[in-house]
Amino acid sequence: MKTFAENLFGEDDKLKSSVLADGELDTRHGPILYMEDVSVSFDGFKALNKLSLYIDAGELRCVIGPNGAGKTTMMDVITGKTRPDVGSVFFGQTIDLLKMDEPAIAQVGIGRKFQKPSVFDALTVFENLELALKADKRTWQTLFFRLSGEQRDRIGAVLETVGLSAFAKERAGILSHGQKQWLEIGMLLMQEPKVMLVDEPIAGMTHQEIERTAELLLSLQGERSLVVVEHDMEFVRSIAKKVTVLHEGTVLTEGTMDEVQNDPRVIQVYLGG
Amino acid sequence: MNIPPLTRFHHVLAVLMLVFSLAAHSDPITASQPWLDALNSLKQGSMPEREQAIMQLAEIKDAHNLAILQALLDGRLFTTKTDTKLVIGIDNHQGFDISDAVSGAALGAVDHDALSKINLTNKMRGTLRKIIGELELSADDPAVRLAAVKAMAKEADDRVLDLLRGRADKEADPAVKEAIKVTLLLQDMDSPDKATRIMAIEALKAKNSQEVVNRLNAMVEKDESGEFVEPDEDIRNLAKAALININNRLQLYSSVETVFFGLSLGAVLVLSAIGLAITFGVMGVINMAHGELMMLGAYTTYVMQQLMPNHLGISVLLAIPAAFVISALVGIAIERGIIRFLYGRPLETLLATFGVSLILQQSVRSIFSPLNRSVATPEWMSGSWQINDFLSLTWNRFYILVFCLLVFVLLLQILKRTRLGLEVRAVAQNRKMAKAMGIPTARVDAMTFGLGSGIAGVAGVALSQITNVGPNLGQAYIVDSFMVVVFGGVGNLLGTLVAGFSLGIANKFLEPFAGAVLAKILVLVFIILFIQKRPRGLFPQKGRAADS
Amino acid sequence: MFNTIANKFAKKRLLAPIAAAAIGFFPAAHAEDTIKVGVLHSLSGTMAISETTLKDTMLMLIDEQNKKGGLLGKKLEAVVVDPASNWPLFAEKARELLTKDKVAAIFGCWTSVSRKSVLPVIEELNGILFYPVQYEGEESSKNVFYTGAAPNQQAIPAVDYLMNDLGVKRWVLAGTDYVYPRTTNKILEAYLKSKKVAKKDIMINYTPFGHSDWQSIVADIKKFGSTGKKTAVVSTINGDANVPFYKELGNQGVSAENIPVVAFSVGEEELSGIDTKPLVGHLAAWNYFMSVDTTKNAGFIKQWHEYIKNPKRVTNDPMEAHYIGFSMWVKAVEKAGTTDPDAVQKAIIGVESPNLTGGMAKMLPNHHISKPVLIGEIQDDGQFVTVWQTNKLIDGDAWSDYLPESKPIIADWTPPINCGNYNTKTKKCSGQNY
Amino acid sequence: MKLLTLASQDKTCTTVLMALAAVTFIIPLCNLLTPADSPLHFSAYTVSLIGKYLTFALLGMSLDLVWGYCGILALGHGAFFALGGYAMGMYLMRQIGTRGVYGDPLLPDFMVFLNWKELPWYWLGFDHFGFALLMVLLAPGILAFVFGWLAFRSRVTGVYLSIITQALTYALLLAFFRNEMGFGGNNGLTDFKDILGFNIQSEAVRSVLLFLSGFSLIGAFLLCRWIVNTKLGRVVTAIRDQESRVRFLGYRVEMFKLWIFVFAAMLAGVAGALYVPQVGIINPSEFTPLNSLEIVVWVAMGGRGTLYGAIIGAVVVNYGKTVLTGLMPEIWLFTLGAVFIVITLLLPDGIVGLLRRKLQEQHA
Repeated sequence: MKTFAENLFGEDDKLKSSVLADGELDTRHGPILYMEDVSVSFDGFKALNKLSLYIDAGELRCVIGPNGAGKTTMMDVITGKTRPDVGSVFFGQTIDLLKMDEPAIAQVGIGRKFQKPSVFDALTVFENLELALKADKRTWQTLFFRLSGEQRDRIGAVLETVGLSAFAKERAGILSHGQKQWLEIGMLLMQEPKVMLVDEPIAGMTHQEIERTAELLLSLQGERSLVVVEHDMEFVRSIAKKVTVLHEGTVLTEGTMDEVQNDPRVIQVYLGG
Repeated sequence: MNIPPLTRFHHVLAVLMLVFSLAAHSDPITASQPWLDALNSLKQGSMPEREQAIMQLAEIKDAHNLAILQALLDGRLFTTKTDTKLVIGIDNHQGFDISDAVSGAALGAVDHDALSKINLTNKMRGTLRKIIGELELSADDPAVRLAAVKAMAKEADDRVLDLLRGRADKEADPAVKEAIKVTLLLQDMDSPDKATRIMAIEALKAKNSQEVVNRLNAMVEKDESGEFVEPDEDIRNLAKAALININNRLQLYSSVETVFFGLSLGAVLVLSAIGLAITFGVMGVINMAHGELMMLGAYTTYVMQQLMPNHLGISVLLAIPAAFVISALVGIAIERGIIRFLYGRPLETLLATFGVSLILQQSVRSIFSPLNRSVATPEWMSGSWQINDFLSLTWNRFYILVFCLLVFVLLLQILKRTRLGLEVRAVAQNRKMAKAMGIPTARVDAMTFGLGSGIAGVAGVALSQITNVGPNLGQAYIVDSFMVVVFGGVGNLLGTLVAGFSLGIANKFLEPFAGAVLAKILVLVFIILFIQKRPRGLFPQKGRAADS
Repeated sequence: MFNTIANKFAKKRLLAPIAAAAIGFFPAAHAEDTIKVGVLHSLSGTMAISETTLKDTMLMLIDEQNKKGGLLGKKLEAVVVDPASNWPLFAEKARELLTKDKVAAIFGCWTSVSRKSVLPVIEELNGILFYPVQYEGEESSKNVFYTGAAPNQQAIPAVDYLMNDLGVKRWVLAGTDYVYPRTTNKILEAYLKSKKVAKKDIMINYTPFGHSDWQSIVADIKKFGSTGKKTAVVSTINGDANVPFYKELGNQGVSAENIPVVAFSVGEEELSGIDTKPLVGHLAAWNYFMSVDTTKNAGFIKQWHEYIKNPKRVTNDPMEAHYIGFSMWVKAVEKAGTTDPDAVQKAIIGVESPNLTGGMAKMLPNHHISKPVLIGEIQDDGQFVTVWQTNKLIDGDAWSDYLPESKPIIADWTPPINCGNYNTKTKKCSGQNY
Repeated sequence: MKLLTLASQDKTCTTVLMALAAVTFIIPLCNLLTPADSPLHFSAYTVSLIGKYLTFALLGMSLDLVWGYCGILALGHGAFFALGGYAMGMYLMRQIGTRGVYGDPLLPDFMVFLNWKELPWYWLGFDHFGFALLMVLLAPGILAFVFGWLAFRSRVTGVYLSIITQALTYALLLAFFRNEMGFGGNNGLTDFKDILGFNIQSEAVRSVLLFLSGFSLIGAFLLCRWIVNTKLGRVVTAIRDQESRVRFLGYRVEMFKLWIFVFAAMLAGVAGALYVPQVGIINPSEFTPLNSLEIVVWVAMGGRGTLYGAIIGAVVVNYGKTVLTGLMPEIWLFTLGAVFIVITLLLPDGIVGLLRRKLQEQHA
């Protein structure tokens, strides 16, 4: 039965082989994620224009930029949602992300939190996390999946971390905007990704929650790499070591928060643009 | 040729006299007894007797012949039910203005019921056409003369040929002249003189005439014993060459014809889909009642014709705005009554409009009966535009094609140039924003749905000219309509146009090889596969909005 | 506590209609003072177009019979149901009529597939079905009486007429792709070949139901008919496809004088939905025309117009078939003195009833009837003028003699054969459900 | 036991299950144990009618799985039902043997009639019941697999998907109409004699078929119920609500859709296979797009995304049809149409939604 099923739905063999063929994640020679000369255009509009970006292992990087600078498109390219016209995107040294689709990219270890909190309203908070849990995600395996005690504990721990233990059995649909943000962060944690792409994590959060988010993100760096896109400069300042400024689809400047804030070009873009 | 000159002379004389007697219409006539007898058996006899009577009439020269025979052919020759008098009637819409067939005296107006028509069979009609053709060979109208020549050419015996030869010299109209020439040349192909035959074949090679093809084909055929029908090899080779020449042209014409067929099928598809492209494509309403809105348009045409039975052409033209208004009103009623409660729940609109379609169908069945209704085709839309023997384009299809393009252009202009169009597009793209900007979205929704429905009604008028007007009309087109809209790309009018025409042409090019059913299956499979390649149709909506 | 209450509540709510439904399924106690007659014609869906009229005809006939004092001293009661052009629903409704309503006979069906669907039910429950439409033959059931034409009562005489009287040499057999046209064309092909018509002079074309775009096919017919030899189209095109077909013929200039079309499925009622001007002169073969001038027919038409309250409504062949079928059934019931199916089935064989067009139709042992064959030309008023007719009645033949596999088969429901599918060579009765 | 507790989470659901079980066991038992004139005896009409409703309920439920849970509005679901039906019909045809009209031992009547000399390859094997059963699952399954594989992989969604499923069933309709296809053309397959050696018209076989239909329905219901409560079920629900998000969690959305689509198609095939021997005919009209649309209506009417809602919807609509076509043959379409409109406007969650609301009121 199993072999038949695997033949029938043996899609993940392909996926695995694409990972294996390129070897395990190899970060010995530099960044864990890099984009080089990536361009994307929609109907003639250049969303990304020869964008190059290098994220080191364990780094927490903040990306800022005015609306339309290409932040979301950049994430779309990394996660496989959008195919660039030209350029290359690698995970480690050997894994070519452009050859993979969204699930494959998610499975090799790149997680993403969306700008608009996107959790599954019809499922409970617990089930949301369970879905995100790192596990064999093929169909038959999913059908016969049973939570081990260890996994259950892990979900419990994450529930604790994101402060939603009390809501575990509630439908996610009833959560407030901020709680949904937390849930999504929780889901991101469940995936145990090596790189986390976090798009506007604190929108709709109270001051207290923002602080906790900052703590959480800071605690994750080192073990994982994080790319945080955020508008709130205060928040960025509170977490960022290195900031990248995007403008018109390309990197305007990079540096510490102070450096960036004093860069006349950045001021021009933010105030004069 | 090999006919005794005397006989020929007699024939000519007979016809000439007929013609003369026609000219001398006002002369007092003394009706001869055989003529009256003939009329009598025309009136009362059985079918074979009637046939004989017609032949007799043709031989007897009487000034009233043409009028009587023409009336007979047109179905205007009656007997009165009261006194079984033979009369010619002219329809005055309430009844008939009748005149005595024998004396020509006007007898006033009578009811439809007061007369019984003298019926004909095909055979008699053929005979009549030929006789009248001979009589009309010298008519004033070139079109009548052309028809006369064609009718005569079908059974071209020597008498006819002589008549035609006589006419050829006098004829001024080029088309009539050409027709006579071809008929005579065809005759020359059987000439005992080889040179004449060769000349005839050479001359006919350039003519687009089916008759020529048939004759040439007959020349190169073998008979049952395997011998060539045509013993002369030179002639045979010449005929073969001529056939190749003609067949090349034939092929060209036949592709032109197929393209036209495809375009006209496409036009029907586009017309039936274009309203849906608005209600479904622009508004997102899965409108299962779309077919029934077309049906309403078709029934409107029927009602208009019932209201003004004497002005067929005008009634069809008037039916266009009428159908638009009626279908639009029904559409607005559906939108206001049902659909407006369902925005944001597109699948539920499917369900509700399905219910509406059932109700509309059954209403029509209750009001108009389940039978099909007869919608007449006006004169200017019937028949075909005969370009030559090999190529003719039917007028109704031609007009529908033009009509389809007109509707499309008009619609595009409405959406592009008018305030309503602007609002429609605004609401389609971002309802909330449009509302915030003060656009009365509720009114725009109603108007948009009304517009789409109205166009469906207009499409119904066109459909009434080519297919059944009955309660099932809508269902016959609904699936195709959705296919076209989806194939073209939802929300894109141009896509609908291109999709309709390309599916139409593809279907017509497949049909000769695959047959009608398989062609349709292949087109459907093609659509399925195409959607795999382009999951949002030919002309997908672009940008971020399309993703959500 | 709450659970049980809610549970009970839900059960009551849900079970009530189910229980009601279950009760509804049991045959209601019905009064024995009426004889019920089932009318099984589609009143909605695609076939409503043709079948609704037949329902009205049956109601009229039953009404008329009741005015005459009913049957066996009881009133007749029509039970009308709507099988909605849905073939399995036909079977379900037939079962409903026979078991729930206990009808004495069913008059119904139009398409072959609906008859095929009903057949097992009628045979199982030993009912009686009168089937009023011309059909492909190759069937004779103990429980079905075929009052429409078999192929030898329509197709073959029509072809004879075209061949002998019009001198047709080339033949287009055009039909909708289902069993009636297939069978008819097969029989005709065999018949034409037996008359020495070459294969290249026969063109066969099938189209799907409701085919609406006839441009290419009519163009092909035109080409096929332009070789100089007299060509005719034998059309078994069904229902809705006819209007666009004839419109296209008219527009492409195919007139009845050049290429006549003889149709087996186009009658007065179909013509009432077509603009007939371009059709004048095309032919149809039937066993009845409204225009036939007999006193019986005039009476029938008058009765119909009074009943339907519309003097413009036409009558047609299947209506006559029901008229004959119904009067035969009435006679058979009177003869048998009971509505018991076995008795009626036995009594009806040999019963005669007048045709509306003259002569006496007779129920034959093969459950088909004898009929005259008329060929008419379409006139611009939507009526037919009879141009030819058989000089005597023709007996319906269930199994065509022109099909090799059914040539040896006959149907005879009288002893000693008592079989609808009896092979005269092997002397065996096959394909029966008893 | 676990299954039953799952099912008992919802009172309406329990009621439906009980009613189903009652129908499935009581009617056949009554009919087998009591004589024909007993008041406890159900008529053949009732039995075949209920049997038919049960197969429709199974069909509706299978659609609810793809539409209600996975969000794929398939407008061609009837095609799978019809294929299952044809597979069973082909077996029943082969069982006729020499008892056909022309008495050919091998060829069904319509093939003899079309002058076919030998059985087409795709008819081989259908004389074995087991093979036919396999095909009942495989024919719809493979079609669903191929179609779904193409469509889901290319991420055809929403109305585009709905319309091409409609195109699929429409194409099949036209294909099966063709006599050359070898499936009996317009008349389809009919005149069945027996099944596994038992007379198909006998009362016992009818009762057994009804029992099997009910049993399959209950079994399928519990199975579906289990599936939607597994993690796979939750992934599928998640796909319905936010397809792209599921991808970023590392699930191959197209595979999950395909899995559920194929499974539902097979269930529909089983429904078709049970339907055919009970109504005695299978013909291409089962492929008409309108039929598939009607299935959607059942599900919507019952309440989608609940499984038992589909069962209620299928039974209610079809029972309504049975009653109305007999009671008011001339105007029943008005009633049916009006009901659809009223249901959509006033009961967006279908009958189940209404029942739930009532229950909640009780609770309060």
